[in-house]
Amino acid sequence: MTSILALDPAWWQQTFLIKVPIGLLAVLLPAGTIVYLYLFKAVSFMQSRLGPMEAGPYGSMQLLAEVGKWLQKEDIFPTKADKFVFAAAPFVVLMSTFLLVVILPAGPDATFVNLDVGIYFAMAVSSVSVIGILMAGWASANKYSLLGGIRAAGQLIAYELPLILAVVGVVIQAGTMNMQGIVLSQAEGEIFGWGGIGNPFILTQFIGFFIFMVAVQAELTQAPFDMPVAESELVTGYLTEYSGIRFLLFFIGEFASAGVFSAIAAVLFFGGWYVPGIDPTNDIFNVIGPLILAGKMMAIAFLIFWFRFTFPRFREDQLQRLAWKFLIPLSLANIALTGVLKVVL
Amino acid sequence: MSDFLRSYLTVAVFGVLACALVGAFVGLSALIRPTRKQGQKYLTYESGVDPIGTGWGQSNIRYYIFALLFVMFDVEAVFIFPWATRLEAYGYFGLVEMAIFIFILLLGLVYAWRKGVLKWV
Amino acid sequence: MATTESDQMAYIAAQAADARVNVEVETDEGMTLNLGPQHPATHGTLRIVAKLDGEKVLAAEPIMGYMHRGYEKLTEVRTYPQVTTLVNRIDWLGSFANEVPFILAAEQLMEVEAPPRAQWIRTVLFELSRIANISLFLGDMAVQVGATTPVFYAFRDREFVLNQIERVTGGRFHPNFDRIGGLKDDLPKGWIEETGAVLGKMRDFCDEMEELVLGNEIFQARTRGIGVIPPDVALSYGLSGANLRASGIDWDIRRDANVGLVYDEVDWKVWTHPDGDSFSRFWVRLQETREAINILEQLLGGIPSGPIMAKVPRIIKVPAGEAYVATENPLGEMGFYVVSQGDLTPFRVKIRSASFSNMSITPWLLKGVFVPDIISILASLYFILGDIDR
Amino acid sequence: MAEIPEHLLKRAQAAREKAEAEAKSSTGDSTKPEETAVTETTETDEEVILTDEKAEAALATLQQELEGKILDSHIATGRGLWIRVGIQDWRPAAKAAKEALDCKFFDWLSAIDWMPSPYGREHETEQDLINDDPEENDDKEMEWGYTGGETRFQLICRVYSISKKIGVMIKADLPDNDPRALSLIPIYAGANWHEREAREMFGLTFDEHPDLRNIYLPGDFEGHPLRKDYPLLSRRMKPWPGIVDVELLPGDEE
Amino acid sequence: MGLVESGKIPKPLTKLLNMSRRYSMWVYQWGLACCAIEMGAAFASPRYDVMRLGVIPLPASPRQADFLVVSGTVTDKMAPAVRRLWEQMPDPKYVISMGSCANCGGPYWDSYSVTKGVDQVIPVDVYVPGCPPRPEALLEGIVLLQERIMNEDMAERWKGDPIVVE
Repeated sequence: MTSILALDPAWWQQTFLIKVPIGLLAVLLPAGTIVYLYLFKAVSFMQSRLGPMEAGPYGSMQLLAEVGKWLQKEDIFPTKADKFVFAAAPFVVLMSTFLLVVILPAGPDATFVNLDVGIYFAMAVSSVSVIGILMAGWASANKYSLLGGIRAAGQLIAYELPLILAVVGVVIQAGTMNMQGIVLSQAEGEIFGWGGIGNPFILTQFIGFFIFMVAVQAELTQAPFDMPVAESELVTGYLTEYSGIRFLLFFIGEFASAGVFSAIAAVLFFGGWYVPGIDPTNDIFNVIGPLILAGKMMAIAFLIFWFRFTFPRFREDQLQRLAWKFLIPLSLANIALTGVLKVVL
Repeated sequence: MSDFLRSYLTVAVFGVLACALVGAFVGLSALIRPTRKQGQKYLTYESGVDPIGTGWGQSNIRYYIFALLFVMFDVEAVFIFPWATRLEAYGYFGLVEMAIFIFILLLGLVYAWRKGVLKWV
Repeated sequence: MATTESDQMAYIAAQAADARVNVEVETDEGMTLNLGPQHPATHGTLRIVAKLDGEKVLAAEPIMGYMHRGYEKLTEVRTYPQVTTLVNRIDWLGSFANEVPFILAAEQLMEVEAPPRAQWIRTVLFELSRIANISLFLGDMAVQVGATTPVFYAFRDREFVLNQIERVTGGRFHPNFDRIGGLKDDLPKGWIEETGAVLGKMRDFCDEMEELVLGNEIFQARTRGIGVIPPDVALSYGLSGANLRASGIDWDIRRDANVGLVYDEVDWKVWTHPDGDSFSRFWVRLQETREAINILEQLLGGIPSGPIMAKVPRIIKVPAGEAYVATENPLGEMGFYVVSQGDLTPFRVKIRSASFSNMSITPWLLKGVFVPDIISILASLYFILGDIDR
Repeated sequence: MAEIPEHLLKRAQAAREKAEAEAKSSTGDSTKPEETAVTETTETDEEVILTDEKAEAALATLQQELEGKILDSHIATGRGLWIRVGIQDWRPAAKAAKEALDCKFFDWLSAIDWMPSPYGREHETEQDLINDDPEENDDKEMEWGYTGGETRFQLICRVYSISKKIGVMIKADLPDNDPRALSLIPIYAGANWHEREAREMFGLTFDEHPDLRNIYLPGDFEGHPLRKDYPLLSRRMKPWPGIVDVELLPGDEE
Repeated sequence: MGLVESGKIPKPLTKLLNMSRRYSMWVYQWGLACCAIEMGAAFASPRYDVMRLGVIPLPASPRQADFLVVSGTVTDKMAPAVRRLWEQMPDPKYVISMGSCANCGGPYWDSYSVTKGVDQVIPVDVYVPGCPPRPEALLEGIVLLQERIMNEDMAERWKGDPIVVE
């Protein structure tokens, strides 16, 4: 982008004036889109309903109404709650999402930061949100919340590993942990000597993709892994005592991280900002790259919400069993297979 | 400043400004929202009855073995990542090395499995 | 399980005794979790107090009465025709089915019998209520184990059945259509054909639920082997309806102790399942819905002509006597024990409602399960608050 | 007592006259339905005999098992079997029914307060005034139903045999001064909640019951609602709004 | 703090705030008796689909609810819980009383255990009559409530002490 405009602003200008606002928007906009498109509309259509129709044409202003409403709702701190932790928890959750977005490349030059250990950083930061959930659950001094928080922690230790191990396959194939590098290696890759569509890792790493998506579903606490919220069991789990703006923050956080994780999956397995047919070094990607990435992200996010509204919920012990007895061995096998193929071929 | 540090500084700036944004939301809400004290509003919610005991009732966390296993495997992941990036360079040697490494870990998992610790409760 | 039967019963009694949770006393160990009176899983206002150790339930006990409306007392100050208005509202999902046993009991005491046409139409409406009731269960069970969508389909298709009930009785919910000696009105024109079409839709709905819920691996993992009720225990707690049949006991009042309805005229099957777990309860109910459609399709073809009302006096005074009539309601056995002393009002009405007995097993059943299982077991036992609390 | 609207009184009056007229002429115009009724009873007669045999066999079994402890019995043709035992035989009777008659299915348990209500129907309509003069109620004797009775409270329990397809109603009189009985929980675990309900509604006591708490009503509730002398206070405050018992059909108004 | 409360917000802005409250109404998932099923039909049945109006039936906890539909019989045992759960909802909050039982006791007007009208316990904004009301009736009640919210003056609403029903 910057090179098109033939500008070369200083680092602080780049960061403060361009990157940060865009980055913040990159979290909030997808979150809003996902809430409106999927939570309100797609789901309603799946359930043969219409969804919001009154606020604006086809209910498109519904989101603004939501924000306006939550802004003026009272913010209740229960007497027994640990006030400071209670207030800080939504910050932690949202912070994790905001930090995740920085490693996403949206074009050859359109990156926020191009970390060498990009995906590693992402994995590290993503688990911070669970700390926020644990804080929320504990600070509420509410039994449902506490159980929800404990379940969230249990879920973290079950799904962090498959998530990380699923990525290893991609890293082996790409030979780098840099997100930009992963995109380029997909764009420049070849399938048995044929480079027509590059080599999107979904083709070679479909086991990895499967494990990654299952783990993301659990990481995002979406059904069938929504035990920390588990509406029919724990009322709203760790969110039970949250009201007003702080609930809205959690709400944004939930859908924003769904968006960001979808975008990471798009980068890892679907070639990120790249589409076949155009030279990946072409500057045009700095303009259309973000749109392509957003499109891929929305498609993957649809998967997440499709599963969420279709599947029943696992029980906590079944989740652990699935993780330890199925997903972890499978992901180790995937690593081994990828490694062997990489070396042999 | 090196590029390396600079990129982490960017990350830090992101974090701070994100916090500021969230804070702005909360502040705006504090400006316009009402506050109405009401008898039982600040009572802990427990499905409409008096809360029994505190919300911090001690509860038996059953998955500390899982937590131990998790730590073990997570440390393993730290080693696997750098290996994964350089696999092409290491070739067969690296492959065999890592196979042994993963095999030992798998052995641990199988042992835990056989001992029946991979069971909730 | 103990070997001899008496040992077994003693064991059950002991279990029932220490399943008791003293809610007033707070103990140090464990955590006492309240589910309800307002809780998404309790279908309204049931309250479950569970003592937990981590996520494991040490003991759980339902506390009811949040919906106790005093039916048995109120019937003593209502005339017989007025009582049907009340009893409609006991099981609010299959409301026509509530009226039938009471009316039949009153008819027994008065020694009148409804004309054949009225009996057929009663049976038709009875089975329609069953579909209206159980179809919601099929969706709701899925919600309780965490799937959001099926309940929307249930509400969607249930609407067609309610429409048909409304077309005959004028009420979607509480028809109050049954009269001592017959029915209030005849069927409207064209109703039979329309109902046939609706039954086709409900068949599709059952298939949809089978694929979407029953066939789902997660649903099976959540319900198979969970909440197993052995047949003897089920009998001694007085479980009835699909809960009993899911424990492998082949007993259906419609077939074995039929009073006043025309189930003998049609060819149908009683479904049982040997497992006795949550899954089999769902399965039996699903098959029962299909069987109800099957029964209805046969009944609709053969409704005899004739009057819909027997000759009964304008002011109904029921001769002295006692009668107990039970019918196989959607939730299980619903019976009315009517004691009359020759007045305009019943002297005493004991309402034997299915959910009350079905739920009385919960302290026994919920011991040692996980918190999520409480919800799936309760959902599979299928209760309606009005039917428990009355 | 609030003012009853004029038109309601008129309608009630009309209804009563009509009913009386019908009662007088009923012998005249009900010949035809009566005939069908007769044929129907002859049709069902065979069934009745069948069920009777079943009930009688069951009664014989129980009599043999209980050795003369059955005080009274009643077989309503085709409608079931009632037996009455002394309160000391309450649990043995249930045990006998379960073991000798295979009545494993516990249907329900409750009680009946046979005392005539001192408040009548609390309707105060025309018909109530004709039929149940509230003052008369005070002098009304207790009338027991099937199998008779001796005291005010009677326990009743129904058990059912799925193999034999016969249900038995077991009744037992409770002593007036101290209404208590042995709990049936050791025999039927399901009796637990039914006994709690009976305790709460009638103020009975069940010995050896592990947990006799209120089941429906809040802890501070006073009185036992299903006792006949428990007044419905709302009815004291204002009259029953639907005072006309029998709605006239549109054509019958005049 | 609390600009709405003190009425310091200019008129057009309050209009905007009212509008957002009107179109984003999260309804408390809480059914009491028979009416709860008709309420469920209004929420979940595609024929009625209350989400069209911007009513989101997600929250199961009172903390996230904007309005409460008292759908069914309130018994004396339940009444304290009704009151408490209503109080635990954050302001601004609204109540729809659905069905005869919640309005006045309905067919249980003479029962010994039924509260004759939920308005003895909590203040009610809209009454929906019927036993039970059809889902359409509830929808109309919601539309009436939305109109009421639209024309509301929050400063007026918050003036003085909170409404207390004893």
